[in-house]
Amino acid sequence: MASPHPESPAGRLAPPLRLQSKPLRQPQPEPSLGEILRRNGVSRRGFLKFCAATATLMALPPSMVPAIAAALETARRPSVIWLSFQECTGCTESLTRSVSPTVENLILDTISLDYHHTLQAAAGEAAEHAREEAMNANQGQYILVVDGSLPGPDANPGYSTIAGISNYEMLMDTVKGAAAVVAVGTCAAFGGLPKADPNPSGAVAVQDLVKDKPVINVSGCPPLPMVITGVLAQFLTFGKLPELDEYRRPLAFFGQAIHDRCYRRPFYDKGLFAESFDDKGAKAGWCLYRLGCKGPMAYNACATMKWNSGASWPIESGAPCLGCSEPNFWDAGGFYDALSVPPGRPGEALLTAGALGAALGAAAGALGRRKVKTAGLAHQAVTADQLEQQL
Amino acid sequence: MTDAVLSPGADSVATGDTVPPAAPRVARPADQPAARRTAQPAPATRAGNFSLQRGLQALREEMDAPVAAFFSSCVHCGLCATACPFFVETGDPKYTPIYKLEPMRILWERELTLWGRLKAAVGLGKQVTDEMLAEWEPLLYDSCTMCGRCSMVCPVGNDIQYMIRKAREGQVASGHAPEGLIAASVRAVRTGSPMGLKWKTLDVQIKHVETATGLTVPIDQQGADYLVLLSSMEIINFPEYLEAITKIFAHAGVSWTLSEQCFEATNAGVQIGSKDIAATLVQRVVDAAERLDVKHVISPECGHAYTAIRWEGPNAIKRAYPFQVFHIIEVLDQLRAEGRIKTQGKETDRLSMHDPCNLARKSGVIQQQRDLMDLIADDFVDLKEHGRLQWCCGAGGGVSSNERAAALKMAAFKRKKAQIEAVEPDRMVTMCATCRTQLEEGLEELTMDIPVVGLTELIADHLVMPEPPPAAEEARS
Amino acid sequence: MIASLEMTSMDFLMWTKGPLFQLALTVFALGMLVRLMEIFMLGREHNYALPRGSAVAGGLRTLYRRFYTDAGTFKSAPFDVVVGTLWHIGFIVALLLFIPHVELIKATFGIAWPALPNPVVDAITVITLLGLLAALVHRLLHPVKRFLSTHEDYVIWAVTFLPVLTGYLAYHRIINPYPLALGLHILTAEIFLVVLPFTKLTHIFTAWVARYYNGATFGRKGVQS
Amino acid sequence: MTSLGDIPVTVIGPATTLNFGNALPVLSEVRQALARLMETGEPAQIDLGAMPFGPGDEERLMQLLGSGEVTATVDALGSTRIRETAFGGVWIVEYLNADEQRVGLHLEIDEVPRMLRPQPGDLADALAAIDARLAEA
Repeated sequence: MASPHPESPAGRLAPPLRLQSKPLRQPQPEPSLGEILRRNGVSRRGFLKFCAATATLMALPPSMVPAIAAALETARRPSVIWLSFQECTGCTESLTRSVSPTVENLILDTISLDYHHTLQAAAGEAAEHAREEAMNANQGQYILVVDGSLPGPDANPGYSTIAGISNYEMLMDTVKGAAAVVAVGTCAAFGGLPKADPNPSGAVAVQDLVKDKPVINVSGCPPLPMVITGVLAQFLTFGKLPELDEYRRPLAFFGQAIHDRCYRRPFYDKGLFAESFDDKGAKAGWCLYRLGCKGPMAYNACATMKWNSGASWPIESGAPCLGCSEPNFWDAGGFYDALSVPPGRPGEALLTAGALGAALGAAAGALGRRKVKTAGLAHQAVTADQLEQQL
Repeated sequence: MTDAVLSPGADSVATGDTVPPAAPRVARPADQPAARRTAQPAPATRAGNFSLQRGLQALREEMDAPVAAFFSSCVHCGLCATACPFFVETGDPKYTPIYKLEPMRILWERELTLWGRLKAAVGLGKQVTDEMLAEWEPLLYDSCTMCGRCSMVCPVGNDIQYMIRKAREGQVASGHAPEGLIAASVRAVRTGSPMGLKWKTLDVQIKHVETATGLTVPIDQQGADYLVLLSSMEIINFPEYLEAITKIFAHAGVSWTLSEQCFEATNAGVQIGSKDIAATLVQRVVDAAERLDVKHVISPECGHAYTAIRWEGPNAIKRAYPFQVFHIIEVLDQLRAEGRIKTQGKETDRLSMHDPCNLARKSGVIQQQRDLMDLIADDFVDLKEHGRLQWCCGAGGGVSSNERAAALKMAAFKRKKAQIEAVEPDRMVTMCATCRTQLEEGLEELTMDIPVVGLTELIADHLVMPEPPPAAEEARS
Repeated sequence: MIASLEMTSMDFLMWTKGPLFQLALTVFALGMLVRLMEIFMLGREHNYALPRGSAVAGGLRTLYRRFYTDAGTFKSAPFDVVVGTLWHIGFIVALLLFIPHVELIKATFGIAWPALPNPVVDAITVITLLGLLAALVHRLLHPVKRFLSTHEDYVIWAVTFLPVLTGYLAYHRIINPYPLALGLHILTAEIFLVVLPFTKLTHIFTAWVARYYNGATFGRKGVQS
Repeated sequence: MTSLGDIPVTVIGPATTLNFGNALPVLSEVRQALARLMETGEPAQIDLGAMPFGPGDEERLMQLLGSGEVTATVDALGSTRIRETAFGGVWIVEYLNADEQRVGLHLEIDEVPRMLRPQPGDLADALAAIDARLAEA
């Protein structure tokens, strides 16, 4: 089957990686996105606007809007199954945290969210039934979204079950027919809080278990809602996996460090730092590095996309970035310790080792001194007679 | 392990025996002879019972906290080379001062650092061999006057000359000291003078001085304030000195004496690097001073004699003196300050001065000679680098007694010559017989017509002499 | 088995910041204290000679007096003096007055001091890097230095150069991702710490001891060394 | 609770007077885009949502851009407000959703903003519609 949408400029921008299965289109009746919108009375200008917003959503430059429009015109709605495991629902909250319908919602309306046990009305066996139905109806086509980590195959499955099914079993069962897996949130992507030391539930990340399907990590605790929908929009629009970083995160959103896009960066460069949360520097909006900002090592889109419909974001609110989009961020040292500060108490190690070294050195030094003294005691005086024998 | 390492036998691990990596960590004494035969062509013990073993033992004795700190700190920056006349004038990197201590450093690292001991335990790390000590002999003796200039410029603060002095102990004990210095040491112990000079010779000079001055040279005066020592080189080359101090002390009314028992101030033991020989020679001075019950001992115009008696002597005999030691220049300056020296007239030619290393840098006598010059010189100009940073004449530290070093000695002198040329003096003044001899010989060899004079004589030349000197009259009767 | 075996840059950073840093500090403290104790335990013989000046005062003065180079030495080795001083100061300034380092020291030792603005440290770092490169070239070309130099001299050059270089690269975010850059910087600093007690890098600490002894010996004789 | 606005929160401190220095670089980007438009006729869009603006930066930029003669509103899928800046050819395009919340803020450097032009297909549709109207008449 030929590629259903022509090679667009977006195709050049998008990565070579493609879904292993057939593109996210179904051979028959499903109407295309353009048709759906037009049926809903959306004009061409409205569609253009939708595309412009989608470009923003996908962190693509506005010049990509025509390409997006061309792609969306023919795109068809994919089926999405959403599994929630050891999570706090924060990711779902983030996704739905819109005061009123937005373009994100439009995207969500466009996808067919067939199973999301937090959002759906059905419960128990009926819900599971819905999942199985969706799986059967879209074998090899659906996108599996996971939020939350899950107890690994060797861990006690009792830590997290749904309808008596262990998370592990449900994931492995559902992933079989999926076209791709989107791990939403740091828990699903990297294990997150459940996996933090000492990891009582034996939590693992989705990518630790799913090896034969493409996995996209949308990390963050929670991720930006626009990033979640942006990744789905990318699927929807281009039918391709986005280009990923070493943690399988879409580069479009995770390609730059918070530090590199932070509006307070000029203060870092000038060496102007807030040193407490209420000092002069804090009030003047100076850099929060010394208050523990992990911006330099955190890769996320908060600095540009911001939160709460663009109202603000942590650093703008005066809080240092926690680096929540990074693996193991819970164990990466104190949230309010500067990035250069190591976890643990190295000072104690230093003191202990120093004391030990002093003792060892004293012993070694005593040996050396004894050697010198012994040599002194064994001293054979040099005499003129002895010297004369050399002449 | 402690005992094994400390026993003389086990020490052979670090004595140049090549221990094969597979061999047990501690070589048993029984294993040694065979090992030594194969690894060491040099005889285990040479004449006088000197051996590598004994040399290393002597080096071990010399290890102390400063040595360890110095070796720990050297970063091979090579700045000490720029301070050394032997390197500067030859350009040969092997004359870099710190390099002259390599055997000592190897021994220190191997035996007195945990890291070195661990390396030695697994058969790694260098060892000091007899060949090495033989190879280093010229570096430690011929190309070093222990002038201490390197100790002044080392950025990490290494006192290199302090260690050279120590390293020479190992050379002597291993039988790797220069013949000239051995001979001088033997003569000094046997005859009381490194040049084999006897009291007889001095007595002739004393008579000569008395005739020339009409003054008496006091000998063995019990209870005199000052015991005056001389150096053989002065007695032979510069008899003017004795005449000069006889005049000056008479002029200033100083109570002084010579000792027939001990007139020699120099100490070949310090130069060759044997604290035993040094102690023997110092003890003679101390005995003479104590017998005559003097309050002070005056070291003559000789640099090393002063450091030997003033600084090293008490440590060689392991006790403080009941008297104080001064260099003649210190005494003269003291007299000047007290107004006891009256001079008339001034030298009008351009005079410059060579500070002996031992007097200036190594003993802190720097301003005194300049104050004295003010007294008698109109046109005095200092060499550019003088005092604590002066350049050595190239003959000290035993180099002048070491015939083998003659060529190097002259090479090193070129630095001094360049310094002198820069200020173009008519005459040079100094206050050390060795320096003076070197300056005279060097300037003559380089065909520079610049006479060298001793400061004491120069002062004596300008004394306002009362006629007749009452002190001398009394002494004569 | 489940956790991916390949190390991500974040794992690398956490490894270098955590266990490896502890290890490096331990080896450093242990090794350095051994070295210092070995020195001090050897002691000095009692000096019977009547002093002319104060040994203690002389020793203390030499601690700082050796920072000044006499005119003659400067004239014969201007490169050593200028470049050596420059990169030493640069290294120390970057080490002690860069804000992230001050924060690290504060967290480790509980003491802190004012830091320099980042651009200043940045410029100083560039000077330090250039100085170190020049020092290496000089070591390779200068007859005395080349003659004296052992493998160890080149090893400690590299061990000193790398933390400065990786620090510069990390600050300018030239290596990506950042956790890798920072991890590399920390790793090279740890190598520096571990190597320090076993090489002549000990001079960082022992030079003060050496200067004191030198100054004390001369000071006792009334000479300012 | 009826809306967020009912929560009695007051902002203390003149946050908007802060200047984080991000406005001028954008203006210089606009300048380059305008020059390109003149030379090659190539339009440009700048997504201000992708700018790392601090509080006050946007206001500062708007101040710098000023306002021109033209304002327009497009009513499609919520309204879109288009405003000419003091610089001809430089347009501020603010996309709002049905609840008047901003979903995007672009600068367009073009003779006429894209949203104001008839879209591809619109002319054909219009022609057909007029034809139909004529046929009816």
